[in-house]
Amino acid sequence: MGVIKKLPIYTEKLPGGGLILTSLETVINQAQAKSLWYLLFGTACCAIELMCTGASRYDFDRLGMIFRATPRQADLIIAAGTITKKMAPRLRRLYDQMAEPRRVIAMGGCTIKGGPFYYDSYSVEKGIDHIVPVDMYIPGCPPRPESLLEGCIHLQEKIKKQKLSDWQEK
Amino acid sequence: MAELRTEEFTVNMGPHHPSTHGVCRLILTLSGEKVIKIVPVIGYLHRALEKICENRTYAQCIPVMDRFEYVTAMSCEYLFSNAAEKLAEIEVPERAEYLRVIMLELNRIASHLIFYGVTAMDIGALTPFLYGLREREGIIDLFEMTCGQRLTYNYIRIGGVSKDIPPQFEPKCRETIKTIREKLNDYEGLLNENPIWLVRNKGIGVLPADLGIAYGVSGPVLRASGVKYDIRKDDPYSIYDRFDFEIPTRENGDCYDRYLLRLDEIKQSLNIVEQALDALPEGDIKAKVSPNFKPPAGEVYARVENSRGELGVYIQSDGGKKPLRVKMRGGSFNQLQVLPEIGTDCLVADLVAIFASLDIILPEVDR
Amino acid sequence: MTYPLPFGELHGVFGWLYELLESTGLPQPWLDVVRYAALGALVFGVISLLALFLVWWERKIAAHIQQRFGPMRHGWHGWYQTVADAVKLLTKEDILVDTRDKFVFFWAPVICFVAAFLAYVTIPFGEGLIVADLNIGILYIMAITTFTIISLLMAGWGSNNKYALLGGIRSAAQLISYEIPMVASILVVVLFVGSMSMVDIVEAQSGWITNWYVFRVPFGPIAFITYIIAATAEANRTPFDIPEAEQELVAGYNIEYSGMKFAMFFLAEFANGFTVSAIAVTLFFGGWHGPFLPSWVWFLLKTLGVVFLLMLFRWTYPRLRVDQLMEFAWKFLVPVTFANLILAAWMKYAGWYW
Amino acid sequence: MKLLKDIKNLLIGMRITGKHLGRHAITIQYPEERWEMPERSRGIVVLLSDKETGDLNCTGCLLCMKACPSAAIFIDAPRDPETKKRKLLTFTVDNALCCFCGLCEEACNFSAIKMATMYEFSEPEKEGFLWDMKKLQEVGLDVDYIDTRKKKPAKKVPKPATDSGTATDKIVPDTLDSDAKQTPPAPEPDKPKEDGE
Amino acid sequence: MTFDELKEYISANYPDDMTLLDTGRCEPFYEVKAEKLVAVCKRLRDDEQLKFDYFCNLGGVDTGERMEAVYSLASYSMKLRLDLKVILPHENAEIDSVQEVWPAANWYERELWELYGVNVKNHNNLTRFLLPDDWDQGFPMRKDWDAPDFIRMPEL
Repeated sequence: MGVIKKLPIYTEKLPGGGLILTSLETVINQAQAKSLWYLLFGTACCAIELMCTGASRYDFDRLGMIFRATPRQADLIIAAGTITKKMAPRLRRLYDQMAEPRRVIAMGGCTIKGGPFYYDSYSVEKGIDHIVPVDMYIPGCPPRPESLLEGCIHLQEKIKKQKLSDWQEK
Repeated sequence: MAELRTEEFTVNMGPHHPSTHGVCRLILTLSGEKVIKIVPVIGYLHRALEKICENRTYAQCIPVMDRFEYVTAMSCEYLFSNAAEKLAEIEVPERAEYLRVIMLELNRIASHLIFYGVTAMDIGALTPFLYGLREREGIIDLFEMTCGQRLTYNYIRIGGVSKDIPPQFEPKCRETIKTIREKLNDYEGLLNENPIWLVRNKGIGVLPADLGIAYGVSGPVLRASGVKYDIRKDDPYSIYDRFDFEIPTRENGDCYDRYLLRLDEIKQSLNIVEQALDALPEGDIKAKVSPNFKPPAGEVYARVENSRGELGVYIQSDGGKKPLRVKMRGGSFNQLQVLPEIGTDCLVADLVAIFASLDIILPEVDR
Repeated sequence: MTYPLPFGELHGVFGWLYELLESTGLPQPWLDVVRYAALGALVFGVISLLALFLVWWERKIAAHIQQRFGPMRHGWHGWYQTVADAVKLLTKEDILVDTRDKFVFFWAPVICFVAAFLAYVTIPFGEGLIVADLNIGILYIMAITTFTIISLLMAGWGSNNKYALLGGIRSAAQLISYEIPMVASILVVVLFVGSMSMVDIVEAQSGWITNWYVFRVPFGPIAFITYIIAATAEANRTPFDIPEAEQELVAGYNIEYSGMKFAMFFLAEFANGFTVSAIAVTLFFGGWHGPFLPSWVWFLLKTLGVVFLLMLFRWTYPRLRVDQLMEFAWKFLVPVTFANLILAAWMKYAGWYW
Repeated sequence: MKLLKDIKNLLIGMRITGKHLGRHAITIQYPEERWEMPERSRGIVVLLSDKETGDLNCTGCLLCMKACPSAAIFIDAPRDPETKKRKLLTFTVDNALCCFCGLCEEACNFSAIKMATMYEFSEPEKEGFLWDMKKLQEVGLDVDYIDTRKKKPAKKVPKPATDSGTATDKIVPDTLDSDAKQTPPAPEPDKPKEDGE
Repeated sequence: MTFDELKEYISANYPDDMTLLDTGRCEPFYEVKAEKLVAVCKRLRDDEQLKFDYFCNLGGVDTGERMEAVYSLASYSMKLRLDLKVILPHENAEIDSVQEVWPAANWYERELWELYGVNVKNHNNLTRFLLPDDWDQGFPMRKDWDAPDFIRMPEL
């Protein structure tokens, strides 16, 4: 990403650089939105629905999303299932191992706020947003596969709107 | 010439690893590819369900129990309801019992279909995984039609079931049974006799019967070792004594037998569902249970046979509207305990096969 | 001599371009440089597009085997899905692990990529459509594809990751073992043709379909089957994909690679798949020969047919274990291929063949 | 012979996958095609409104709040010291806590709360899941439901008391939607009369 | 053997070791003294008539005043069920490990130690496994346990 980071600075100095930058932005955003490879990361109930979404009935591949087992090659963590206090550092580590640009979908109530384990549980992390930055929250316990697909499409829309210049700060 | 030095090295398998079915961590000591020592580390999914149950009323415990073993959530619900009914001595209407059996068995099939897919995927065949989940969708549709959720049903309640089945349930259920029967041929054709599948599974991870007994292993894993022990027959609960079904057993206790046994169980479960559908009586679906359900003080340990062995719950009540203590017991807990015994001295690839064939899911272990 | 580079049926186009180049009046050495650079770029472009197409095709085939659609939302049946993937991988951060072996880590994907693409130099895509018709063409390919082993081993070592190391070692063991039956099966064909030149091999199969080596019973089909098994292993595809076995080693040798470096491995893997299929077509299925259609179309069709066969393997079978893989190679494939080779040699000597 | 058998079995596997290749996919192409949700499907929680008046059915009885196993429902409905009736001030559902068990729906005697068959509610911000009464009502406006509310009092109390029976159930919802900020306590007794007539 | 027969058999053969509790419903429930636990368990397992070779469950209970350890046993061959209860003091509770009788008890006892703070003697591997490795907040399953980030369900 090193080159890409500096690219906007150089291009803007060129004559017509703005135009190049805009089209470049479009291409990169489209590419990133349309090829979200997700990490095979599932902890609890939502993992089963994640599996179902990848299966024939709902088919993640349709959106260009395929699973990768290693975080280095993934663009997206779908945090499917409860994140406990013991698991939280691992999730952070997985996130740190991912290459920029990386995104996180919090799937299900547990990852948003603890869900049914918010009260009375001594070991559940109450929301993963204080472990990793989250781009999209999907409610449900577990969310239906359609909810997940809708969340992913929503995330794609969000990615398509991002600005190349935002990258420099990241 | 310098002497060659070999070194054992430690590999962390998990907590995030594609073949640990969730978040189990195995600390492996390897010599080359050979596994010399396995130390399972659990607790990555310890959600304190037991503590939560202690602070919920009995009716509220059931959605929590759903999360205990989400692959066969029906059996958890049944288990808790059964224990509470035993405590309060509630008679469950006939129709409700039949509906419960139908749901339990359908859920067992769904769980075994996941097993089929996941095991195949762990051994490297991706297509069976999708085939297994495809048929599972049919069962999930039935559940959704009946109780409105795909995974956490909250259907079986204390004293009966929450809703009667819709009229289109029965034809659809029979159709699903027919489809699964047909597709089982495909499943068997894909893997059963496939030479690669055979060499990967036959004779791998043999669990001798006495070792299984010592470690309290139950369910398909134990039956594959030749011990004919099934709570549905040996300690009958619900109305299982009214159905005509067999308990399949196998002798060798290796991965292949465990796999075959589960396919056999799918067939038996299909038979039970059909019998239950045929004999489904009319009547009430729920006994009268007051909203402020307060069982008398006492304690009970109830158990059911789910797709991973004995699922048990111990409830102690002090006469209040919340249980004093709920202790859950899942079959996977014991099966993970036995993994270091049968998984050592094999290759990493075998360990994956063994782990898959034990059909361990982590919420049962960690709770 | 017309043009130093044979372009077969595409002669007209390339001839015109070459004349255009000559008309600029550059001195001869410069002309050569420009020509070869252009040629290199052309091969590179074609192969990259081919690899991208193969990725897309594989995803579609896999999806339809599993009764789903595969990429669907991006373009007609998701045709630009893999292009998006490639662009995305280009723009991803390139993670450099601190504990890596700097030199090895950097060069592993490069070698893998280059080796995969160098192999295309001697593949006859059509009548006269070959970059260099070496007289040791097949030997050259065997030698070049061996670089892949080195690169995978380098990747495994350079990543300084235990899973990657296991993957690298596995790949080395596997590829070395399967090289032998592969060469032995190829030798059967070479024996009959009497030449290692790819063009000669194809020419020897001209005429009727019965002239294809795959139909020369008994040694032909056996050689083909052993070759396709060894080739599957050579291309690291299921049931022999143990170096990256997702369920065991997470991602094997490329576990630490991200972004462009991973894309290199990824494309090289598919390019390799195409290479072994192209060799199979050249050796056993009469190369570019076929009626009516242009020769390069025939070649592509046949090759994609073999690639399809490999895909069907991949999406049907489970994965073998590493020791079983070795056992299979040494205890079954090697004896069978050698017996077959001896049989073929004897038949050639006795003249019992057509 | 084992070799032949193995080859045969390998070919059987290929035949099965090859057979599926020709079949039509069973995929539902989500945003364009949709799975027809069964009527009982439990999606997001909504508050139901009266079909005629458009007011909330909720009486603020707190039953759903008590039934909720994850305490996702917060209701503020203090009793009016004069009329002894509950007055609904706030009704908030935290969809992040909700476990979609449907107990609230079953606990409700007034057809006021329902798990509608809607599921598309992803949000980029966590705060978006705290739904107040207005939002809950808005989402629940076109949700179809069977009104068990009006029959009940009729069954319980035969003829003469219909007036008061329906009134008790209806008074509160009527006053509710104005959200207590502007409703002075005075006009309250008038409204049920209108309804009663 | 029915449950009544089982009760008779036990009262005949284990008069001093086991006392029947009336809280148990459906299945026989006995109390065993902590110091006799291992011996009784061994006898139960080796008894030809009973053969309690299946260790189903072990759960700790904190009733507020005392600790209890509840053992659920079954027999694979004789189709029997039995529950044992050991009553322990609330503080500094100690119990013998039944690992040598049933190896399956290993993890259950670890859990008992980890969540309830009941010390298990003669246990070969009493280490933390359910809670995070750096857990320092005591024994969370106890009734009086509390922590800063522990939120109790609002009482209604």
